[in-house]
Amino acid sequence: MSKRRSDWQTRPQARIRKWFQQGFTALDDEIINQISQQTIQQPEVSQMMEAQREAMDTRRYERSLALERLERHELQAWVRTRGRKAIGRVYVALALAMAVLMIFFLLETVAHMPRFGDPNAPVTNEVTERYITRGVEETGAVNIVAGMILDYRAFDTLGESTVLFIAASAVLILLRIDRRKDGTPVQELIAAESDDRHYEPRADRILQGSVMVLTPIILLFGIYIILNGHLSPGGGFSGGAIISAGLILYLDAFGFDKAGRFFTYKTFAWVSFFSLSFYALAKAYSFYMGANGLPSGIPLGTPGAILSGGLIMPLNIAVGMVVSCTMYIFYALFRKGGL
Amino acid sequence: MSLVHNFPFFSILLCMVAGIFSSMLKKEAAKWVTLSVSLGVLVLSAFTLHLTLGLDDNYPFMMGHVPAPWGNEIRIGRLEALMATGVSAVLFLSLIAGFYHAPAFVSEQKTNLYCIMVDLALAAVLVLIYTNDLFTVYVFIEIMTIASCALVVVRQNGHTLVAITRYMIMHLFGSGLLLLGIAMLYGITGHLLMEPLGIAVRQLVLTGQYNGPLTVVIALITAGLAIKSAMFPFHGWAPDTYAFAPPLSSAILSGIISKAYIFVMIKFFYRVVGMELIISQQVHQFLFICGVAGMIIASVLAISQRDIRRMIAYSSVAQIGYVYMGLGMGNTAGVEAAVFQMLVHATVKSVLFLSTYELINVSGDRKRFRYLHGAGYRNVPAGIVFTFAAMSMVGIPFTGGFIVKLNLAISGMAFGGWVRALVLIALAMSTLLNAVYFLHTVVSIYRRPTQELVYPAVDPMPRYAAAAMLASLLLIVYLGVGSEPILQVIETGLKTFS
Amino acid sequence: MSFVHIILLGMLIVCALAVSLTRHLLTSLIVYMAYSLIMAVIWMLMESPDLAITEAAVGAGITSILFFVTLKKIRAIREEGSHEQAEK
Amino acid sequence: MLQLLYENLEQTVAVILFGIGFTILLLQRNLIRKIIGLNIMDTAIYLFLASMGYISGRKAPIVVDGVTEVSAYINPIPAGLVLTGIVVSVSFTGILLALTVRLYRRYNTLDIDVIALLAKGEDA
Repeated sequence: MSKRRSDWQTRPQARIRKWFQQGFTALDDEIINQISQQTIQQPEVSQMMEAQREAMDTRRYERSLALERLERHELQAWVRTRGRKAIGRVYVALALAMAVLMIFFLLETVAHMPRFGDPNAPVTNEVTERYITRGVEETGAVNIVAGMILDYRAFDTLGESTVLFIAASAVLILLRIDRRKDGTPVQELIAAESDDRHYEPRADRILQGSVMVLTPIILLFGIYIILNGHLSPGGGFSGGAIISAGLILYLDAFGFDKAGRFFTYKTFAWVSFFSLSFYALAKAYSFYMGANGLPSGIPLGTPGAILSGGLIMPLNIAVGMVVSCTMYIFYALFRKGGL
Repeated sequence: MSLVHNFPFFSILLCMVAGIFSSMLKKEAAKWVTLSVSLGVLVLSAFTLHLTLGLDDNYPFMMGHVPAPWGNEIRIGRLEALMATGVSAVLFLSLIAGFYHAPAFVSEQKTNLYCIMVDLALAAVLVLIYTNDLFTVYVFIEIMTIASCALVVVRQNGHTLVAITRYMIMHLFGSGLLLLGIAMLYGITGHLLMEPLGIAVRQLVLTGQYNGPLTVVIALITAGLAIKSAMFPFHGWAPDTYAFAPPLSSAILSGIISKAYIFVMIKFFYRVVGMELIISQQVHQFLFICGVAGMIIASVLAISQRDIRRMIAYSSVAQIGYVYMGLGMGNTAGVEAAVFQMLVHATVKSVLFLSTYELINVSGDRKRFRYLHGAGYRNVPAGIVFTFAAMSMVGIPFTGGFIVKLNLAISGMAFGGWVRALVLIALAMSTLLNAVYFLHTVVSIYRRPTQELVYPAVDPMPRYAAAAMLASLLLIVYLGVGSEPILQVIETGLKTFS
Repeated sequence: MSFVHIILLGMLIVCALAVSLTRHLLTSLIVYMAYSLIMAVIWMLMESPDLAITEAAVGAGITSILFFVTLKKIRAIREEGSHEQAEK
Repeated sequence: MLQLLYENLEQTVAVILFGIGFTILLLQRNLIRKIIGLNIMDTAIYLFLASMGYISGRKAPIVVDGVTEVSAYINPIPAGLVLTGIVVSVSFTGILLALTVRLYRRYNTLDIDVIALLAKGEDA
């Protein structure tokens, strides 16, 4: 640990040069050799069995066990022999042939598709006509795309927000490190945090100064795009992504301690919970009313004004919050497995 | 429109909202919510089934305030209601039988995340069963893919991680093909809803316009769905995923989720392109060949496995082969048998995975056959359930599997020549192979255990879990004895499909 | 179809090929980022500003950030291993 | 055929990109490159889909000055569909990268073949 820190502080140029020269190619080559060399030098397994669960989680142990078995099955020998290369070549040839064949068939199809930019193509039909000619009066949104995805085809968009939510949950399952019941962190979390501290940049005047200027502008721009989603290009998804980019920039410059003051795991959970349930319930209301032929009673406002479009603006805000929280938590989970 | 007409929509909404709420709940509460959601969906679907049995045709439900070619809609008929009822019943029983061993594979703080996945997977399955829009199909297939990935990966050992990486790569490739197909279909027709699409496609066939792209579209969408439902040559991801996932997840994945893809495919064939075009383009023969090959080759592979879970996973691939064989015959009787097989397989396979877990558990968590000796005595209910489920797989009379084989054979007899011969040979061979590996397993779980092996004492399975498994057993027997009304519902339901 | 349009489409193919042919992982990530930006410009030319904004923010922005943080994490794990070796 | 392909240049390029992405997906053993390949495949499909909606000489579907003529705007539907698709693909990228981190932490390599071999040696 200490060695790494001194390395970082004393010889940054050397580190950067090494990084540029070697890059990540080493990952590609001769990996088996590397791993086996590392594993031979691993410490004794029995010393690490303090708490059994944590020890089982330790990858060193798993890796050494795996390698022992590998040697026993002589798989490693097989890896080194030509068998793998021969199979690899056949596989490569087959895959290339398949890809070429597929491209050929698809190109053949493309040649018979409707012409690009043709105003009489089959896609220009009564559906498009109604969206364009009556979209503004039916949805109240000047941006027809926003009106289409949040009103005519809102069910897809509900599904899409659910995709984001479920993806965030899946990444939480994969990367979040569990706490103990009494709140004390497990060993893995401590390791991840110290690890993260090493790779987080030091307090950097230039970076922090520019972030202080940039973050508010980025956040404002994101909010502008969300709020104007029904009037101009953009909407919840792009605006949310921009906001999350601003948050990530702030996190990178100031670290988890400062960012944790306004954004914790609880913030994520509550914000995404509220916006998604608002979204689902609002849409459920309008679906129910629509399907049963009842008037929804939501005023559409004058098209073009900021307060128009019925439910579209609140929905855009909800989507924006879900997207920004999801993207931010992706980043935080990748860095240290939690907020 | 009465309140009951809204029930399918309510069931979808219930699952989605429960999934969102589960993110804020504690472990036990989330479990209870998931259980009650599956029960609620079961009740709602049963009411819908009752309603649709009284209607002559299916009815649309607008998802929004504009009608079909412009807005989104779901379409409810008796076949859809039957599938939804079956799926939610199977899920409910599996959850009761399988939830109690959740602590063994998912940590306490992640239990509510697991419940989110179950809820949203059910929501996606329901949407795929009911929906009438191809792009909605794509979006919810993606939800289902993510949900099943997370269901598997709650147990994070090397095997599940590798299996799920393979799973994701294959499934994303499948989604890519599916989306490309949908994009092309949109490009040549200008519609996304199934009814207008069907009309437009028939128009194209009549005028002879864009027929080349249409063939490619059918090929792309069929291939995408076939990859996702583990049809035989594309089954590469399936055995490892099913074998190494937690038992409850395997039950959900192989029992319920893989059926939704096939249901979408049947819907696509009937409602969008029409079965006549499928037959004239020879797509059904491809499915038929793949189904037959899968039935035999996957069974042979199952025999060669030493791990009981992998054996069951391979048998799952073989059973999907039955579905594709029925679908590939192209006549109504064949498709009917295929749909019935989907119901039977959902019930049997989920209970098979869960009872296998119990047998492994009483044998000291060892999966090889020689350690399983005597497991049927150590856990009596699981042994009985496993034996009966295996009998249904083989196709003993009075079980669902028998009716499936009978119907497949009858619909095969309608053909002459090589199709009839192939159907009969495939059924006979597959029955024989099934008998070989399932009887071998049943014999080995009732064999006297070897002396030197010591089996650790484990907590007995809770009573409610045993009761749920026995209830699934009753369902299997019901499918075998009282199959006539169900087959009738399927037959009349398929007529309203096109 | 304008000349710029054709050049951009050509560059897309070049970028896609470069992703798999470059030696360094970091390089291919940066090439992929360029690919996304070109895609955003193409969508702007195809009169779909909604898509252009989203692709620039999500495809070129967030996706690339996720890729970079993954690479950083992987480097962290790798260096941890090599330092343990050195300390022993 | 070449003339026809040139007229549909957008779609031609999309199909070629789809093939390239597919090849990267199959042939690259490095997990991160595989994920990039998937992303390329997805964006290729979106390009294909979006090119359906373009009509030469018309403007983006944002109503200006109350003009609601069909002949004034391009088709808004593909844009909406692609918007949905982009978000789906970024979710998948996140999950796959999380899987990659997990696998790397366990096996110290990004090569999927080596990982599969190492996993085979583990106890089931």
